[in-house]
Amino acid sequence: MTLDARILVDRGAVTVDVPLAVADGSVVAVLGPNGAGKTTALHALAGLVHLRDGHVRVDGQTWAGPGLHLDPAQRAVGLLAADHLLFPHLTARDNVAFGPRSRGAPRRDAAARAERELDALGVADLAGRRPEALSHGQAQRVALARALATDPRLLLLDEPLSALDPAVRPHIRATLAARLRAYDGVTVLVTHDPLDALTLADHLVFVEDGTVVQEGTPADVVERPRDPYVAHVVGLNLYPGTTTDGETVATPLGPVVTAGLGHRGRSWVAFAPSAVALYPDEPHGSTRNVWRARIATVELVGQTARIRLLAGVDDVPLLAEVTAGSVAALRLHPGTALWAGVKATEVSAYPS
Amino acid sequence: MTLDARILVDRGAVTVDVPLAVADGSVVAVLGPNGAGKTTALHALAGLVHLRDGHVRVDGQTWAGPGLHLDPAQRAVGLLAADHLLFPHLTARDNVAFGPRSRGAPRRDAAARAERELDALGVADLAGRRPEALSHGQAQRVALARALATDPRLLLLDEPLSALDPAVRPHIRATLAARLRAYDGVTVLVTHDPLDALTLADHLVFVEDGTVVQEGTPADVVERPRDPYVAHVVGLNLYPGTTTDGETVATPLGPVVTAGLGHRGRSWVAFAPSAVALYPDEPHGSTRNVWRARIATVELVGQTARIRLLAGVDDVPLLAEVTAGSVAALRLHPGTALWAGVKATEVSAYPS
Amino acid sequence: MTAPAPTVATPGAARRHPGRSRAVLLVPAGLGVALVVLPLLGLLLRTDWGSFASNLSAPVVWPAIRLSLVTTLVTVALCFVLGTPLAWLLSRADGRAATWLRAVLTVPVVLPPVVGGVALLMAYGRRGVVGAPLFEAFGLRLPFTPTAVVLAQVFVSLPFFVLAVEGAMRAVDARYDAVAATLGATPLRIFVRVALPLAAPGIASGAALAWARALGEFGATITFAGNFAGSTQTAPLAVYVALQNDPQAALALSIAMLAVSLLVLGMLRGRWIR
Amino acid sequence: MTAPAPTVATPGAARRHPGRSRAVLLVPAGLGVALVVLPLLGLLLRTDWGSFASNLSAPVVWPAIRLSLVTTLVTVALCFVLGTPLAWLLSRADGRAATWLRAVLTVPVVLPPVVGGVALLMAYGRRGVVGAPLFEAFGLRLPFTPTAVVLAQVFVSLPFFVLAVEGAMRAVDARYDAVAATLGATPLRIFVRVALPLAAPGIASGAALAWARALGEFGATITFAGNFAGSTQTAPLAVYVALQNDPQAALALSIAMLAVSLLVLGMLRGRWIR
Amino acid sequence: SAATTADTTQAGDDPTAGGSGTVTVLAAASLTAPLTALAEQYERDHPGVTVRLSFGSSTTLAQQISEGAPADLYASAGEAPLSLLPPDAAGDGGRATIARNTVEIATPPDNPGAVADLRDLGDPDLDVVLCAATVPCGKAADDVLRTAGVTAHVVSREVDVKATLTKVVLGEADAALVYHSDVVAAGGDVRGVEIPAADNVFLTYPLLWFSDDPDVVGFADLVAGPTGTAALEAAGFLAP
Ligand SMILES: Nc1ncnc2c1ncn2[C@@H]1O[C@H](COP(=O)(O)OP(=O)(O)OP(=O)(O)O)[C@@H](O)[C@H]1O
Ligand SMILES: Nc1ncnc2c1ncn2[C@@H]1O[C@H](COP(=O)(O)OP(=O)(O)OP(=O)(O)O)[C@@H](O)[C@H]1O
Ligand SMILES: [Mg+2]
Ligand SMILES: [Mg+2]
Repeated sequence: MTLDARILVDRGAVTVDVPLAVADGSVVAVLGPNGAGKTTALHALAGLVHLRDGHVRVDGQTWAGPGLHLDPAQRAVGLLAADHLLFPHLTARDNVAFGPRSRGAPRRDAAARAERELDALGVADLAGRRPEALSHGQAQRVALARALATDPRLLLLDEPLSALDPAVRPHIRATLAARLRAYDGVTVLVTHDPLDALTLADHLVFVEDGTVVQEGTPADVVERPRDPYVAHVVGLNLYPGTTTDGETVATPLGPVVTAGLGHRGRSWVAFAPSAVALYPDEPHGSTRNVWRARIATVELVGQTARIRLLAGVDDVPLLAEVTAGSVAALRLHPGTALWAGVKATEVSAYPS
Repeated sequence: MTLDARILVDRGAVTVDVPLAVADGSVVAVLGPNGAGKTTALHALAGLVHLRDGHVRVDGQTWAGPGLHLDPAQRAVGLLAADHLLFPHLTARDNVAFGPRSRGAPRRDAAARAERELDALGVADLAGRRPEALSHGQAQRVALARALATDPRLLLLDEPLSALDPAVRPHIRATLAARLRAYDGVTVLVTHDPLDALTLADHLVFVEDGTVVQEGTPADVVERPRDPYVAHVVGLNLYPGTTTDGETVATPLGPVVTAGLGHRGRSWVAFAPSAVALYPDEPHGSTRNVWRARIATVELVGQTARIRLLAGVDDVPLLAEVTAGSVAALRLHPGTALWAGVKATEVSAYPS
Repeated sequence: MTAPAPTVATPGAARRHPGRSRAVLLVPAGLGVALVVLPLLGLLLRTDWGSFASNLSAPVVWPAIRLSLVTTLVTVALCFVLGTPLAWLLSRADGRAATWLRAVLTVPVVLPPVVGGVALLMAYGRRGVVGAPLFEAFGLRLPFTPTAVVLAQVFVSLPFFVLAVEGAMRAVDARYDAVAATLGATPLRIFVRVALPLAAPGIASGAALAWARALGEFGATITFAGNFAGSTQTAPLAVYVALQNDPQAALALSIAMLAVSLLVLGMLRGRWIR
Repeated sequence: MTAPAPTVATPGAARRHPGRSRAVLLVPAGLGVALVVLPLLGLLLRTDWGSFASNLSAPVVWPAIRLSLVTTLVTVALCFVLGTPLAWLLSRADGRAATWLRAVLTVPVVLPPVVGGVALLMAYGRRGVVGAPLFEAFGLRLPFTPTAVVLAQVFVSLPFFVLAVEGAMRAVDARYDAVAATLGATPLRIFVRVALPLAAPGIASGAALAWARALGEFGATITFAGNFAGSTQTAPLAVYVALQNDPQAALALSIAMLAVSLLVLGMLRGRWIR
Repeated sequence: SAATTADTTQAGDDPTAGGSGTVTVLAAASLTAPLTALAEQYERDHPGVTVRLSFGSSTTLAQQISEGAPADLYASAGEAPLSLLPPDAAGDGGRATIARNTVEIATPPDNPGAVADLRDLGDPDLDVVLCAATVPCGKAADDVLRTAGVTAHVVSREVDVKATLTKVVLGEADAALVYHSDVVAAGGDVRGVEIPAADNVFLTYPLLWFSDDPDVVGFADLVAGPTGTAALEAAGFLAP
């Protein structure tokens, strides 16, 4: 079971042009900024949106192509829409059983299946409720159960976990991961949460302004982002630049000394926020990359602090991560001027 | 401008009972698991849900109380509902201008105000679009602009940033923080994201099953969680226990040696996941707290890995955070048996 | 991104005139109600209540009311069976054909009922377009039978039913159809399990409207079905006959009809139709 | 939480009979259309097209059609002004009072048209409940004037308009009202800026229905407004009068009416009403 | 029973059936009271025979017959509607004139306009309603007024007699020209002002039957005979 698609849809100012090729049992995560065209792509796969051009082929069978457009009912997809769209007149159980019933399952089997799906997502006790009596996160879980209950050949999930509370989210994510691993269909997952993408997907596709800016395995993407948005999502500082000696790369931040990259010309430079050290005065040590910087914002997240800096002569954004303790010790607050340093060994560089 | 409320509403199985007292210019964040009653509380403040008992008083003026219920229109609230509910027949600009117009602003002023609000949230270029032509995240930003445009005395935000992409989210959060700081009304914010809560709020209220389980300043809550859900959200390991000597606390995990707490009896024990060290073999060093553990899941988030363990004799959940490098080095994967240790100096304990 | 300068808040502005604002709506609404209710009141005031009971005990009264109830019930059932699928297909169609079909369906409403009766005779009469072949093949004759009463009532009520229900179905979010389709539901299943229940209040309203229209139907019935006591004389026809020589009896019968319909609509609406 | 055992997938099951399933809907829908269209066809087939033009050129024809168009237009406008607020208030009311008000509003639909006219006379006639004081105070008399025609048409059409629009407004998500209210909108503003635009398609349908009903109105008009060529003789009255001695002329006039209404509805529906 | 209808297999309830013992009569609405009484009498005298009556506008009834309505007898108000019948309608039957009617002025019981004779109808302060010129009572009214040389102050030309009478009953009009039988049927609701025979015109009521079935002929004979005439006279009609 494979998916081979090229989705070409016009959406006002944006033209969505996303090719997707996914093998049996794989999970593709589609990520990107708001308005990039993720939902549009998903709906085009489901048949809710017509293609201007391109095609959708599943298992060699064409669902959409020049002059051809199968209706959603003819596609055997399971769709979890971003606004969950539970049937308001059916209970949670009947909502989940709707798919199996539609595909011919006897009433009792469908109800049993629904109970199991709801139970797996921790909402078995809500089976008898109508959607109006569900909270946001409860409704999202019921909708996820409904999408999973059809055993579709193509499972489409649009931000399936966005309304879940942080405590239940890891459980649901783990359950979903187990389900998707056991499942031989193709899953396309749209999400804003890198953790969802990295945990659930075999392959990441980053879409910006309707076009794919980077794709690859999670490991590859995390290690070598090639786009500022991707770097942001995986939590790295990323700068484009050029190198003439294979060691120092000229970037907007200034020259960055790297661990060496055996390549000349246009390159990317990346390093983790936690590799950035902050000094109240100019340091004179082994750290080879040091820039003047000014604090823009300070965010405390539990026990660590994320410091957004404007660094270098051109006030280039730079993210640093330090312990909550150092915030107090160094008296870090917006406006503070200081020095930021990164050891050359912490900097990775690769051709662009 | 102060808010003094006690919200008592029956919701099927759950009875929501939340007291709220907020001073001028403050921001309260309401957090809690799915179905805890957060949205219910917000809607009760807005007047969309009737109180069974309790009261809502703003600036000494009673909006709801025994035998009294002001309609939403009479309350001067600004509400951003979780499903944004933009008027489908109005453009983004007209949606935002609706509030000012309703409160008597001339057409041009209202339109100018709308443009400014949209611009501040980075969606000025979508001003002429209808909601149906907006993506999920775009619609949420327009809805936020609409709620802000009325200068309400009581601003109610239900998961205002949940659909935003991770790149734009810090900007919007910072913009919102600046707005709320400059604003002399009361803001009540419902969110699942601890970062939103910690960045935007002066006061946190944790609700579970309709009742408040902990409240306090962000610093207080982060430092001394008193509830497993709160600990989870702020990213700490938390165990209840009792101490007889003021140093060692008997917890479900086993006895935990602490830095000392000058208190006898029931206590909480907390430590950060990053304080947990993992050893393939039983360590014999200065670390005083060491437990047998088994890996349940491994989550890679950018450059760090979150390891969920089942530790101690009773398989108590324990969260550890290590670098991505150590995952490979120690060959950590689900099922691996190992040892987890925490230094006594890293453990904080406090009376419950 | 620049933070907008906070403008002057106008707290309490909303509370300016909620009362006066509501009055602006209440006045025309009240006028509308008065316009409809006053004539009904006039009817009640001018009725000779002394002879009311005796007027109602005339031998033609009960058969007429019974016939009216039976035929209108069948009519509503037929409207539901034929009209709901039609309304659904129309509500999901967008082409020019659908537009004109909608217009054609509205036309029987425009037709003066007597002309409607003539048209029915021309279609289903013994010499009619459909009636003639039917008669020759099966000896089946429709006019002047209770079946003809039902046919006349369906002809005048179906348009109201279809248009009301189509409106309700168009108001049902089409994304529910789409979701049901992705879950594998066939069009029939979507219709039965999604469109019907979601449009139920609209269907109930449409049925109430169609029932009321059928109950009051006069012109097409007397022309197409005749006016035979016991078999085609419905309540409005009985009113017409009574009007010929005893207007008070006609009023009494009309008021009985109104009372019956008010009770039926009030009770049903209270329970199911809202 | 236990992972549910995957059951056997039935891929393609959805594709089993989409065609047959659609047919199940198409058959009754087609029957419904046929039921309405066949009589209209019968009418066309039996019309004497040879004398059609000369029948239409009779001197009463144009004044009647003009009067019909003018009065029905005024009627629709009145229905909108009086009926929309009423429909909105009803759609947002839930008490028993609203239930019974809805039922009372349905009653004029049940009233046989002639009785409706009598009721109107009893309310607005020279000796009517409202008409007598009006006549004595201002010498104002409604019957036999075009105003009476409009009044009769509003009386019979308003219920259809209100019930159709109420259905459409009830389908508008009440949470939009609530959002507008939290933004400080008064009830009047919510009605004008939220309820009206969101219910616009329903209002347009209701207006089409009310217009058609007013255009075909016969019984109440003849009884209440009389039948005076040029001032109260509307097209249906002209048809009825013609029917008495020249059925072909009556058919010609009816067909002209149908054509006009079909055109108006078809064009308007195509553009605004959908 | 009706021999004009082809099948005789149906019986009982169905008025369309030509089954034994059923006589189907289509009659002008103004004949409702006398014909109902006569039908009851005939049924009483001929046990097993059912007389089915359908009252309506004479023209509508004629149209129904021409569209194949199952009728054994047809009683019309005036001769005009007969032209709408198909030429072969009479079949094996026959025809008779059963009654006449004469025009009369109707006023509200208190006669607010103090109408005493035809000439008062020209008073512009009086509101007069007449039947439409195309229906028999309208034609008759026009003839009467023309003969008398009066131009009445007419505010409406109603489509039938009942609508005309309603206007007077409810006090909307001060006077109307209707048939004598209508004034009689309205009882105390209106007052009749007679018109001298010299100025007056007469409307005849023909009865047609379409078969030679004994019951059909029998009922026709009853209506056209002395019993019928008496019943019709009691209802305000004149003998033929
Ligand atoms: N009906 C429409 N007409 C015109 N433009 C549209 C329409 N629907 C969506 N768009 C635009 O198309 C783009 C893609 O929208 P889409 O919903 O696919 O974004 P997305 O990637 O899912 O974003 P989000 O993360 O905010 O959900 C957006 O810029 C949106 O404004
Ligand atoms: N109309 C209703 N009838 C019965 N129960 C209801 C109703 N609405 C909500 N509930 C229940 O009330 C509880 C509180 O719901 P609420 O929407 O306030 O939760 P929440 O804290 O906002 O959750 P979430 O984070 O998922 O949005 C939930 O358990 C929900 O199932
Ligand atoms: Mg989206
Ligand atoms: Mg909520």
